[in-house]
Formats: sequence, C-alpha cells, structure tokens
Amino acid sequence: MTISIGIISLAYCAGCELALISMKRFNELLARGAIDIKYSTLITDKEELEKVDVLFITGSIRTFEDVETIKKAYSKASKIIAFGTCSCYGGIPGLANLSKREDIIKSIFNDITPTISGLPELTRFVIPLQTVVKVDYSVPGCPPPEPLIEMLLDSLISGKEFTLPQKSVCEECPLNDGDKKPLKELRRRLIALNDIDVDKCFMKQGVLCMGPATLAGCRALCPSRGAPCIGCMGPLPSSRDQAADIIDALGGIFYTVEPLEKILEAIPDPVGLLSMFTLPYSTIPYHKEVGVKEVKRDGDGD
Amino acid sequence: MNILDSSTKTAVFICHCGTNIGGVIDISKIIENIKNIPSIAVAQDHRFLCSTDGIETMINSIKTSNADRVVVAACSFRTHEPLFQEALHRAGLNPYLLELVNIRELCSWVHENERDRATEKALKMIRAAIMKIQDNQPLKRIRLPVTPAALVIGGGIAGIRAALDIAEAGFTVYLVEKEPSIGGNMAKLDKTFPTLDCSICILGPLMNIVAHHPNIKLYTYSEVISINGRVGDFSVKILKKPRYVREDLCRGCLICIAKCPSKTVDEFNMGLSHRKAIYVPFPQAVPRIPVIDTASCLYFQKGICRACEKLCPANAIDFNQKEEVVEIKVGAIVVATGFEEYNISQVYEYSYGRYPNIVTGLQLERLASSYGPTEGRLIAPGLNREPRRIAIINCVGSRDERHLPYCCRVGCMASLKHSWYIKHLMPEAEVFIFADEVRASGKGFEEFYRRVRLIPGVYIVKSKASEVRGNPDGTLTIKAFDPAISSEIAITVDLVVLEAGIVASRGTESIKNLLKLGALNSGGFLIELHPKLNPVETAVDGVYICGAVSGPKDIPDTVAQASAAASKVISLLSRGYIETQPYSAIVDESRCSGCGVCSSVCEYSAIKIVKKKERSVAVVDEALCKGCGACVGSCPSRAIEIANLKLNQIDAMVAEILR
Amino acid sequence: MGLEPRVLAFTCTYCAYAAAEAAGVSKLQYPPHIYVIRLPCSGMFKSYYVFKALREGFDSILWSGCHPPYDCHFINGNYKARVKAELLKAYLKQLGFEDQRFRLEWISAGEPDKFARIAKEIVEEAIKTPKIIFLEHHEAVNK
Amino acid sequence: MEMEIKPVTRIEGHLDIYVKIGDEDIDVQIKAGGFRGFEKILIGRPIEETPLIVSRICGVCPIAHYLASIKAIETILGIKPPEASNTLREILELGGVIQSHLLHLGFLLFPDIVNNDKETSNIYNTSLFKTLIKIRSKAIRIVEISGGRHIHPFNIVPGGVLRFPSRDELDAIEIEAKEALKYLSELYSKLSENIKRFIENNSNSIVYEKTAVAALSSSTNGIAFYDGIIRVLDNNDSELFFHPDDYIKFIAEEPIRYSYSKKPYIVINGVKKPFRVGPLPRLLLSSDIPYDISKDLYRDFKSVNRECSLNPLLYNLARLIETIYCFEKIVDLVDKIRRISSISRTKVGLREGEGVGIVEAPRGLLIHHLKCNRNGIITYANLIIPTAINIPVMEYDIKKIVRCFIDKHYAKEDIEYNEVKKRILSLVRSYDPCVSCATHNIHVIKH
Repeated sequence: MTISIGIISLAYCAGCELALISMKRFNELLARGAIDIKYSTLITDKEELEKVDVLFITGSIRTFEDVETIKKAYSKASKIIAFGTCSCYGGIPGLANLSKREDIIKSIFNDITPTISGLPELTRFVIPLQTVVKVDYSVPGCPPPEPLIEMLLDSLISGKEFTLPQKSVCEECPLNDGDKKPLKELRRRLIALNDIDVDKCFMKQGVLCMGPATLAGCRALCPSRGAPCIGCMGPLPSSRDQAADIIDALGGIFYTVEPLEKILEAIPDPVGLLSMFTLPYSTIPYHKEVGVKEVKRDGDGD
Repeated sequence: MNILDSSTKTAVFICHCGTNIGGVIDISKIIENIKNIPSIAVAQDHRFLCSTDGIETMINSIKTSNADRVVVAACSFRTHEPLFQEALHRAGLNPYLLELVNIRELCSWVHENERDRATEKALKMIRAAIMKIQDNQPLKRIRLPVTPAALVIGGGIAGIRAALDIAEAGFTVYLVEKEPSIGGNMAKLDKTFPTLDCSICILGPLMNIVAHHPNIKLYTYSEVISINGRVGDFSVKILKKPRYVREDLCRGCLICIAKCPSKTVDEFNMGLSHRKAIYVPFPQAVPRIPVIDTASCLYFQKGICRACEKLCPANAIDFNQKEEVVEIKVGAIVVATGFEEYNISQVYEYSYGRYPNIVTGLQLERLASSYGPTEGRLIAPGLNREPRRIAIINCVGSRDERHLPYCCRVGCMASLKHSWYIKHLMPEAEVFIFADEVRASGKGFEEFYRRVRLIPGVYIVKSKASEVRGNPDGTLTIKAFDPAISSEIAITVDLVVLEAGIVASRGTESIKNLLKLGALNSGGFLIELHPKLNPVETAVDGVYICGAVSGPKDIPDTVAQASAAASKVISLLSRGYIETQPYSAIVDESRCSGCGVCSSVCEYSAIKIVKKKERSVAVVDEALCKGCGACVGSCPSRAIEIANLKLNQIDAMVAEILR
Repeated sequence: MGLEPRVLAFTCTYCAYAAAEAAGVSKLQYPPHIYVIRLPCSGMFKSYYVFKALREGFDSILWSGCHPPYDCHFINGNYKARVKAELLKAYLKQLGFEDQRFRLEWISAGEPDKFARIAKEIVEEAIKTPKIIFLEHHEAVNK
Repeated sequence: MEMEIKPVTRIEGHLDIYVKIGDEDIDVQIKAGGFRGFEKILIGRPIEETPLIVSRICGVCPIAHYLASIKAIETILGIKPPEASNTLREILELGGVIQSHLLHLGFLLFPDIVNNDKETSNIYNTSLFKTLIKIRSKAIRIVEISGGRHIHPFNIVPGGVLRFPSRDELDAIEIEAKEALKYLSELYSKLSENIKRFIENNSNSIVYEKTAVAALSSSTNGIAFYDGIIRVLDNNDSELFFHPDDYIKFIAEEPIRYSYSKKPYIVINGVKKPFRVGPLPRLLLSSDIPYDISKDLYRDFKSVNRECSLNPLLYNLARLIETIYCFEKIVDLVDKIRRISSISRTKVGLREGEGVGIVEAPRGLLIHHLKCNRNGIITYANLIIPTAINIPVMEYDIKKIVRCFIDKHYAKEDIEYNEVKKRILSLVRSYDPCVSCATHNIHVIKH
C-alpha cells in the first residue's frame, strides 16, 4: 500500500520539511514505495496540489496568501497534519505578535511607504494553523524531533491513531533527579554561562530551563546534550501557556530572590523567553495594541 | 462541568440572618433565579439557618429531596462551617460536599446601600458556588497512630517543666541538653524578680526530679542531629558527646576535679573565674558527673598526667570514649532551646570587653551568687575590691534599630533586682540606673519597682546613656542627657552593669533548620502558629515551642508556656492517633512528569518523587500535607491539585461570575 | 450585562480573606464589583488564573496574601506569590497591558480597612480604564 | 508575451518568476513568497537568545545564521572564544555546508542528474540516491556531535561552546568524514559526469553576464567559511579586500522599483554593482586547496573554467567539489582540535555595543549586523542574505536566456514556452536559492 503525501508550507523556514526528509526511516519508506510524495515544492516538480492521503502543513499563517493556500489545500487531503511548532503554536515568527503589522512593515521598509500593490497583505497577527482549522494530528517541535516523527510515520503506515506525549521534558530528561531545590540563585542565561555545569539540572543551577513547562517527545534533546530547554515543543496538553506554567515553577523554586528586581535581570524579556515559540497560541496571544478592542466606559453601570 | 445536563442534585439554603442579609439582599429573587437551574433539587431560605430549627429544616430538605451536595449561603466558614458540616453528616452526606458562601461579610454588610447590585452580586456568588460544588468529592480524614513518647530539646526551666509535665502524664520523654548539666540560664541566676526567691533553691529540686524520673531519659552533653518523619511518628538522632567519664560507674565524689592540675576559663561563671579541665559546671549540676574538656586536659593535649584516672576510686575515667549516636522514635517534639545574651561588644559606645569593670547582667548574677566566682561577695573584677558607685545601663542592644528592635522584657526588672543585690550586699553603695523608661507590667512588678525606688542611694536617671568611657584610675564615666535638667550629665563609677538584650540561643538555628520551622530575622526567635490563639504550636504539626525560644520571657511566662506545650503534647499522645485534614494535594499521575518542582516547593516535605513503573511521579504524604496549595501554584504540568479546590472548579467559578 | 466593570480578587484564607470578612464585620463599604475567591494561601498563585480571568472578561485581578516576612500561615507562600507576580506583571506589561489590570497586595487579617480601600481603588481604576475585548484567531484575517 | 512560473519547484521556499517580453526590452521579476519579519522580531530580545532565534530564519542553513550572529555578539561583548571552540564551530559550519549541498544534490537537483531509465522508475530507490543520502547522514552526524542538533543547533554560545565533544565523539567525526570521503571518491566520476552532462544539456551557448563575485577569503587566499576577510573580484578583474566590520562601506542595500525588498549591491569605486556569491565564486576566488582529493578536482575545475565568464550552472559542480573539500577539512580540523586544550568557554559579561558577524553560508556571504544596549537587549538588527544578493543577478541571467531564445527564433511568438521554462528552472535551481532566508523579511513582488 502506498500513502500519498503532500507538504505545503506557509510562513516557515523549511526545517520541518527537512527534518522529515532527513529521516532514515522516511527515506527507506520512499525507496520502498510505501510513501509517495505527491506534492512538495522542495523536492517535486508538481505545481498544483492534487488529492493526497496525508497533507503536512508547515509554518504559521502570516499573510492572506497563506490563508488562500490553506483554503485551496484543505479539502484535498483525508488527513491534515499541523507539522512543526509554527503550524501548531505559531513558532518564533509568532513573536511578531508583539508588534502591529503596520509597525512591522514600517520597520522593514525603512519608513518608505509602500505604494505598489500586490504585496500579500499581512494578517492582523500570526495565527497557528490549529487554532483556525481542524487538524487531525499536530506534531510540534522546532523542528519536530525524530522520535515523534517516527511515531507519526508508524501511525500513518499502520493506520493507528497518533497521540502526543502527555508529560513534560523533565520526564525524559536524564538531568532530572526529581529535585529542583536551587543550588544557585536565578541568573540570566548569558551570565550563568560563566559557571554552568552542563551535566546538571539547569534549573537547580539557577538557569531558566523551559523543560518543566514543555511537552515531552524530544527525549530531552537539548538538556541531554548540554543546553537548557527553550520550549520548542510547546505547552503540555493541559495548558495553552508555557509562560504561565514556567512562571509558576520559577516562583516556587526561586522565591527567595532579593531584591525583587533581580528576577527581571535574570529574565529580561519575559514574553520572548517564556513564550518564545507559543505566543500566538497562548491565552493572551498578542500585544494589546495588536488584537484587543478597547471600549470606553460611560462610568460604572449595570 | 455543565450543570444543564448534570446528574447531580444540589440543595441550596439561603440564610436571612435576621435582617443582616435579608435586609439588603432580595433573597426571594435569588431563589426564583436558581430554581431554574436543572441540577437544583431544592432551594430554600430561612430566617436563621444556624438555629436548631434551621438545621432541622436543612436536614429534612436534604433527605426528602435526595440532594447529594449542599450550598449554604450565609456567613463565615470560620464560625459556621463545622455546624453545617455536622448537619450534612446527620443528613447522611459527606460533610465535604458542602459549600458555604459568605453573602453576609462579603456582600450584604459591605454593600448596604446598594440593594439591587448587592442582590446581583450575591446571586453570582451563589451560582458560582453551585458550579464549583458540582466537582466536589466526598473526603475522608485519615487516622494515623501516634508514638507515645516525646522529645524535649533544651534542659532549661522550660524544657524541665515540659518534660516533667509530659512524664507525669505517663509518657516517655527524651530530654536533650547540649551542656553537661541541665538547668540552663535559670541556674546562673542568684535570685528571681520580683519575689527575690533563691533561683537554684527552686530550680534544684526540679532538676533532681527530672534526673530520677522513671519516664524521663536524660541526654546531657548531647545534641539532636537529625529529625525525620511527621507528627505522631518522628525519628530523631541524638549525638552523645563523650564525657570521658563513665556515667554508669561515676559516684560523683569529684576527687578527680580536686586533683586535676589544669585550669581554664569557666563558661558557667561567664568567664569571671577558672575551672579545671575535668569539671562539673556548678555544684548542683544534674547529672553530678564530671566532663573532661579535651581542649585543656593535659592528657589530650600533651599525653601526660592522667591524674584523674589514677585517683578515681570508681575507675570511671575512660579516655577512649567515643561519640555515640542514639536513634529514638517520638510522636511529638517540644523545642525549648531558650535564650542567650546578645553579643554586646557590638554596642560599641558602651565599651563592653574593653574594660574589666564592665559586666553584663548575667555576669552580675554570677558575682552575686553564693556559688559564683566570688562566693557571693560583690567584687569588681578590675578593682579587686567592692565597688562604691555602680551604674546600671538598661536596653543595651535592645529597642535599638541598629541591633535588636524589640524589648528584652526582663531588663528593667533585672536592673531593679540588681540594684537590690548591690544595696543588700553593700548598703553604703550608690546605684545609678540609666533607663529612659522602666517597664513594670507583670504581676508584682510595679510593687517591686516602688520598693527599690524607695531604697536610699538608688537613683534612676530617665535617659539612655550615650557613652561609657574608662578613666586611667580604673573608674568609668557614663555620659547621658538628663531630661530632668535638660543637660548633659557625666557620672563616674567603679562598676558598670549592662542589661544586655536577649536573642535565641545559638543552638536554635540548627533545630529550626532540622524541623523547617520559621524564625524571625532579628533575634532568631521561632515563630508560633498564631501569636494569639496558638502561641506554643508551630507551622509543623506535632512540634511545639515554649519559653524564651519564641521570644523574650520571664520565668513565670516561660513555665506557663512549658506547661501549655506539655498539655498539647499530652493531648496528642493520649489520643493515640492523628486525623489529617482532608484538603490535601492530589497528584494526577497521568500528568505528573516527576520534575520535582512540587517537592522542592513543599515546606512540609510532604511530597516525594518516587519511581513507579519506570516513571518518576510525585507522591503526597497526606499526613504531612497542610493543603496550602504551594505545589498547586507551582506545578508546571497542572498535575497536582487540592481536593475540592481543583483548577476546573476555580475555572467554573470564574466563568459563572462572568456569565 | 451584569455589574461592570468586574474585578476578581484572590485571597488567602488566613490574612486577606480574613481581612475581607473583617471589613464586613466593621461594615466598611466598598463597590460591589469585586468578587472574592478564597484560596488556602497566596502561594497557590497560578499565573494561569490571571491570564484566563483577563482573557475571559475581568477588568482587573487582585491577588492578595499575608505580609512578608512572617505573616504567612504556610511559612513563605507569600514570597512564592511575590516572585510569580513580579514576572507576570513584567509579562503583561510587555504585552501592553496597564499595571492596574493586575495587582498584588499584602493585607493582614488586622487590616480590614486596607481591604476595603484597595477594593474601592481597584474598582475606581477599572471604571477609568477602557473595557477590553480580545479578537479571536479567526478574526485576524478580517481586513 | 508574458510568462509565469509559479511556483518554482525543487528549490527551498516559495519563489515565482514573471517574464514579460516587450517590444523593446525584457522584464524579469522574481517574487519570493512568505513573510515573517525577523528583523522586527529580534528587537527587544536578549542577545544570548539571538542565535537561537535567527537560526529559525532558515531550516536549510540554520548553522550559518547561528554562527554569524554568535560572531556578531562576540564582537559586541568583546570576547574571544577559546581556539578549540572556534575549531569546533568551523567543523559545525562545514558540516552544515555539506548537508545543504547534499540536500541540493540528493533531492533538489537529483531528478536532473539521475539516469532513472536505467534503474527503476522510483528515483528514490536508485543506488545513487541511497549513497548520497548515506553521505548526507554522515554530515548530519558530524553536525549533531558538534552542534547538538542538525536543524537549529544549540551547542554554540557566546564565548565558546556549551559541551565539548568527548574523545570518542571526535573520533566519530573523523570516522564519518573519512567514510564519506571514501564513498564520494567512488561516486565522483559518475556523479560529476552526470552533472556535466546536465550542464551541457542546459547551457546551449548562452553567454552570461560577467559580474563581480565576492567571498570570504583566508589569509592565504584560500577558501574560508568561518573566518576571514572579504575578497571581491570585479567584472573588470580588479580586486578588492575589506574587513567584515567595514561591510557597511562596501555593501549597500537599496529599494527597487518593483519590490519592497532591499537588494544588496557591492560598491566599487562609488559604483553600485550587483554581485554573485556562493560556491562558484568561492572556488573561483580561491588560490588553491591544500587537500589531497579536492586539490586535483579543484585544479581540474579551475583549468577548464579559468575565465570568470560564469556559467551559473557550474554552481552545481562547484558544490560537489566543495563537499569533498569540506569533508577533507573536517578531518584536518579534528586532527587540530585534538592537539589543543579543550577549554569550552571564556568569561562573558554584558556591555553595550555593535557588532558584525560574517560567515560563508552554503549559498554565499551572510552578514549579521547587531546592536544592543547595556542590558544586552537587541536594539538593531540588519541581516544580509546570500540568496537576496544573488536574486538581481538571477534576473539578469534569466533575461539573457530569454534574449538568447529571441535571437534564435527572431519572432518572440515562436519561442517554445516549455523549453524556455526548462532553461530558466535549471538556471534558478543552480543557484540553490534559499527563499526562507531571503524572505526572513523581504518581499519581492510583481507590479
């Protein structure tokens, strides 16, 4: 049996697609003919998407062209997969939700007001695919980690349901010994580089590690290879806010911070650090000016 | 949970509380509204729900409507929750299926002039509670056995009193004292204010009873080094330091002391005299078994002498004794580690430590004591004669933002007592007390104050001394501003007594850390559970504090607290079991990642990360859990919740208020 | 509909909630727009509650607990809340939300007047601040 | 006549080409789709997070972005990483170049260079494909050891590296590289033949415009990927060198009529000129290669293509030679790294400043220019991307192709659409444009 797949991409970096085609398993399936890539502008010559069994959508929604792409593609697949963190949660491009689209354009075009039409207009803010269309599976990760893709391929081949892990990176992390009592005060990652031991739990050393608030599935790739987790797998299934979850953990662990300003020295960019990959998916997904309507009150009324 | 298709049946009772609630809130309107909620089995109001009639009505309605959970909108849970819980129990429901909404203190009383809005708010509050209670679970208190024994840490008057009280009730008591003898600070006092009892005369008998009490196991010259477990079941490790004198053989003849050739500074006499390398701290010491101080013993330092060993008639000297660790199990712990004088050499302007004729209050006690360095004759240490003019300075280090912000509570009375000592021993002497005020608020204190004030030659300067300076002839000059004459005065004296501030004893901190107790920054005193209502309990169940370890106290207060702590211990031990409060944290193992944030956050060590089927998960010891929710607030996986205050219950309330 | 604006107050059982009840006993009047939820301790602070309450329509959120350093019934729950609140405030500020939308206050059981004063202040502030309505994701494609 | 290629397939990202053949002139416009706005996103981020963020500009060449920003940051902070960590970074960079080149050879270009009629209808079941994938997996392994992960690595930090590879891991790098070289030597003649045939079949006799070329250059005028100065060869064969920090004097960006994007130009003697970057300029600018296998291939290549007439299709061959060179250099570097002490990091501290980081990305010169305030927060970011540099040249080249066909057929109506399209596609693919990179912010659009 051959499964036909298509890969379409919105605002993306191609890393997810590359992660997929760099998989040994995927190449074996290709060679065996178990998978047939029907559409991918990266590796096939097809200019139009035809009907496929499985459609991988990578990247987040940033322009109206992206919206059109989804509209065209959505009905052509029997299974839709939001592939990669951008598609699932907005990803790093989602940090653009801190600025109004007008300001983004202005900053990039050096204050030259665009006069020529044809530019695909930006959406008001970055939208993760799975918040606006129903997807069958979402496979987060920046890029999706190999074990997770492996599971996805298994499920596609066998027809069994694909389920995401339920727990956090700490569960898979070899550095987690079930103890988060800090040995050092919370410091900025850069400063901590001066004395960090990359083979010990980063949280305990006073270094922000997003592991406790980040979905497992990567086998704790970064911490197990010496780097604190930056949260690319997005929140746990029970949550939309990695930031909320990690703030809670930090407060519990580093409650002795004195003076209090030190906490902001350690985390100088709360949104950028704590919602690096998931701002558009979180409960408050944008800067107030980007997506909040303000209604003036007449006073206090019933 | 959607109450529209709920299978639960909720009974709602709203109390008018006379006109307290009913006078502001339109209760009938609320009843009309909530009756439309499908899950409501019955919605009733009552003029006084807490009356006998109200309770009976409630029980009947619950039974007849087959309701399986109850919302009561009335007053404070603090005063009325037990009453309504009991009503549920009598109606055959688990008492934790009750939600009490306070529409009195939080609504009708604070919005008296806005009836419509108050009614709307009350309605929302009640509806939110109805939503919340849908997810309430029946809870059960757990009973756990209690080891019928207690540990008392500290052998001063507080520890002695507490140990005796508990032992008298028939329970085993382990009394641990770090010094070679029990007795503590009280043993150093000559007399006690305001009655002027001889201190050792009233303490000595108690010490002896402790030593021979069948229920008391005494560990002197010992320290507590580890404490684990929870209320009812603590395991404690005690380190026994070697005395080099066998307790089982020594008969207390003290020949060894007489023959010992080596001398060193006497700590018990506050450095005012010398003792031998083998010693008992004071004549009335309990136990009356000497200790060899290895730092000054010739054998330990130079390998020679062994005079004591040769001369001991009981062959009790054993230079090979080693440290010993004893492990005991107890159900409750009393911490009575007491106080010590503040290090007043830091109060630089009073020159303590720079001139021999400046002593602290406790040093004066030793000088005045019949078993002190001068055998009761008041000799100024630097003069070798009796002083003629003496100054006493109060509040040294106390009530001073630079040192200790609080009042030592005993200095004023001690200064009066010390004046009395001086005048009693040397009727011709002149005494100047420098005190900006004299606080005499205890029983018999004011009377004592009057008595001392009437002694000729005792002068009270109502001012804080600003400086003490030494003169070449060995005398000392005190400067102060005298408000009576609006001028600076200078008085030259032979001896200065500094009434030093009081801090928790040096050993307190390690005990605090072992037990995870709270302590104040200044003074290091341990924090009680509630300053008014739970003065001898601590935040850790089964651990009690008494005496000066929780703050400066005089002897009567200390003894009263000791008995209070003992009675708490006795009621715990004699009941034989503990009941845990049921609002403990619950771990959802399907969500828990074993990251360990909760176990690190828990101040009560109630959470441990354990391996279950190859996966690490948090496990809560319900007996230790206080239900504070710190773990809930910190869990990044939202895997730990407090029973009947789950995240979705709070969500449901939030959503209902906004509806 | 309903009382506008709306303020949500999370209180700890031993201090802030006790103060709220004591305010009632003393009949200290404050506007009815404030709803009180009782938690065992301010250390149960979950940032999620604040995000959720803001998103769902509360105009301001008050988080209150016992005074540091020693008042907390559970040793140091207030310290834990304090650090979380500091981070959360910075987070919300970065997202452009006004400071008054989230407040952390220490109110001891002996300060019913403080509870009433803060309740009044926070409602008055909320009345002055515009009501906010969040755009849903699908609305981002409306030109 | 108008012609539209939408989308250009077998390249990285969304690219559309519009050709309008007028009576007088030919208008070519390349439209790059996608939009993310990284230069805005970077503002306000802590500098130490910048490498992790910029790496997400591109999944094909994350390493180049990652290292360019690391270098910029280290300039800002005034720190010099230990020698061992610099060497490890170079290994990482080379590994990244290899995996990108082999992605192009093994997937993007592959259908053009495989003789599938001989073997099977499934090109992914050919032994050539399988071998290329095997070699690529070795490069990926090297990147994983040195960078932590092959897409979006994380092991490099300002001041050094987080975790230094163990002895065993260094051995593994060497083994992988040596094995890859073995496979590549076996494969080379067949593969280069196929590529040459493809170049011949698609070049016809089009003479492409000679443009300036630029690349990083080592102190011995050799190929430099991680560290060097910029060497420019003008179309009149005059040479120009400048230091990366001075890029702003020599590389200008300006807006163009039909696009919102800024397109980079090189400024030589006050004249703005489009220029080429990438594997071909790198080889052409290099004086020699010191390694056994690639030296011969390089000399061979140079002797045939001495002139800088620059048939862009030669990029494909240059890529293959470079791949071999990179593996050889990795072996060399592993040997070097073993001989120096493996200190992971130097001390870092915050300070205000400005820094430029330049590396050779697989597709050519990549420039990251960052400024930060005294709290170490980014206040300014300017990124110049190789694909963006090449796009204006690609437009010239496409014009040439169309012009050539017009010249051949005299009447533009006679031009065979599919034939032109095929030529254009082979040309564009030869540049291996990385549109994700190019569109980290820019938008090239039609009128």
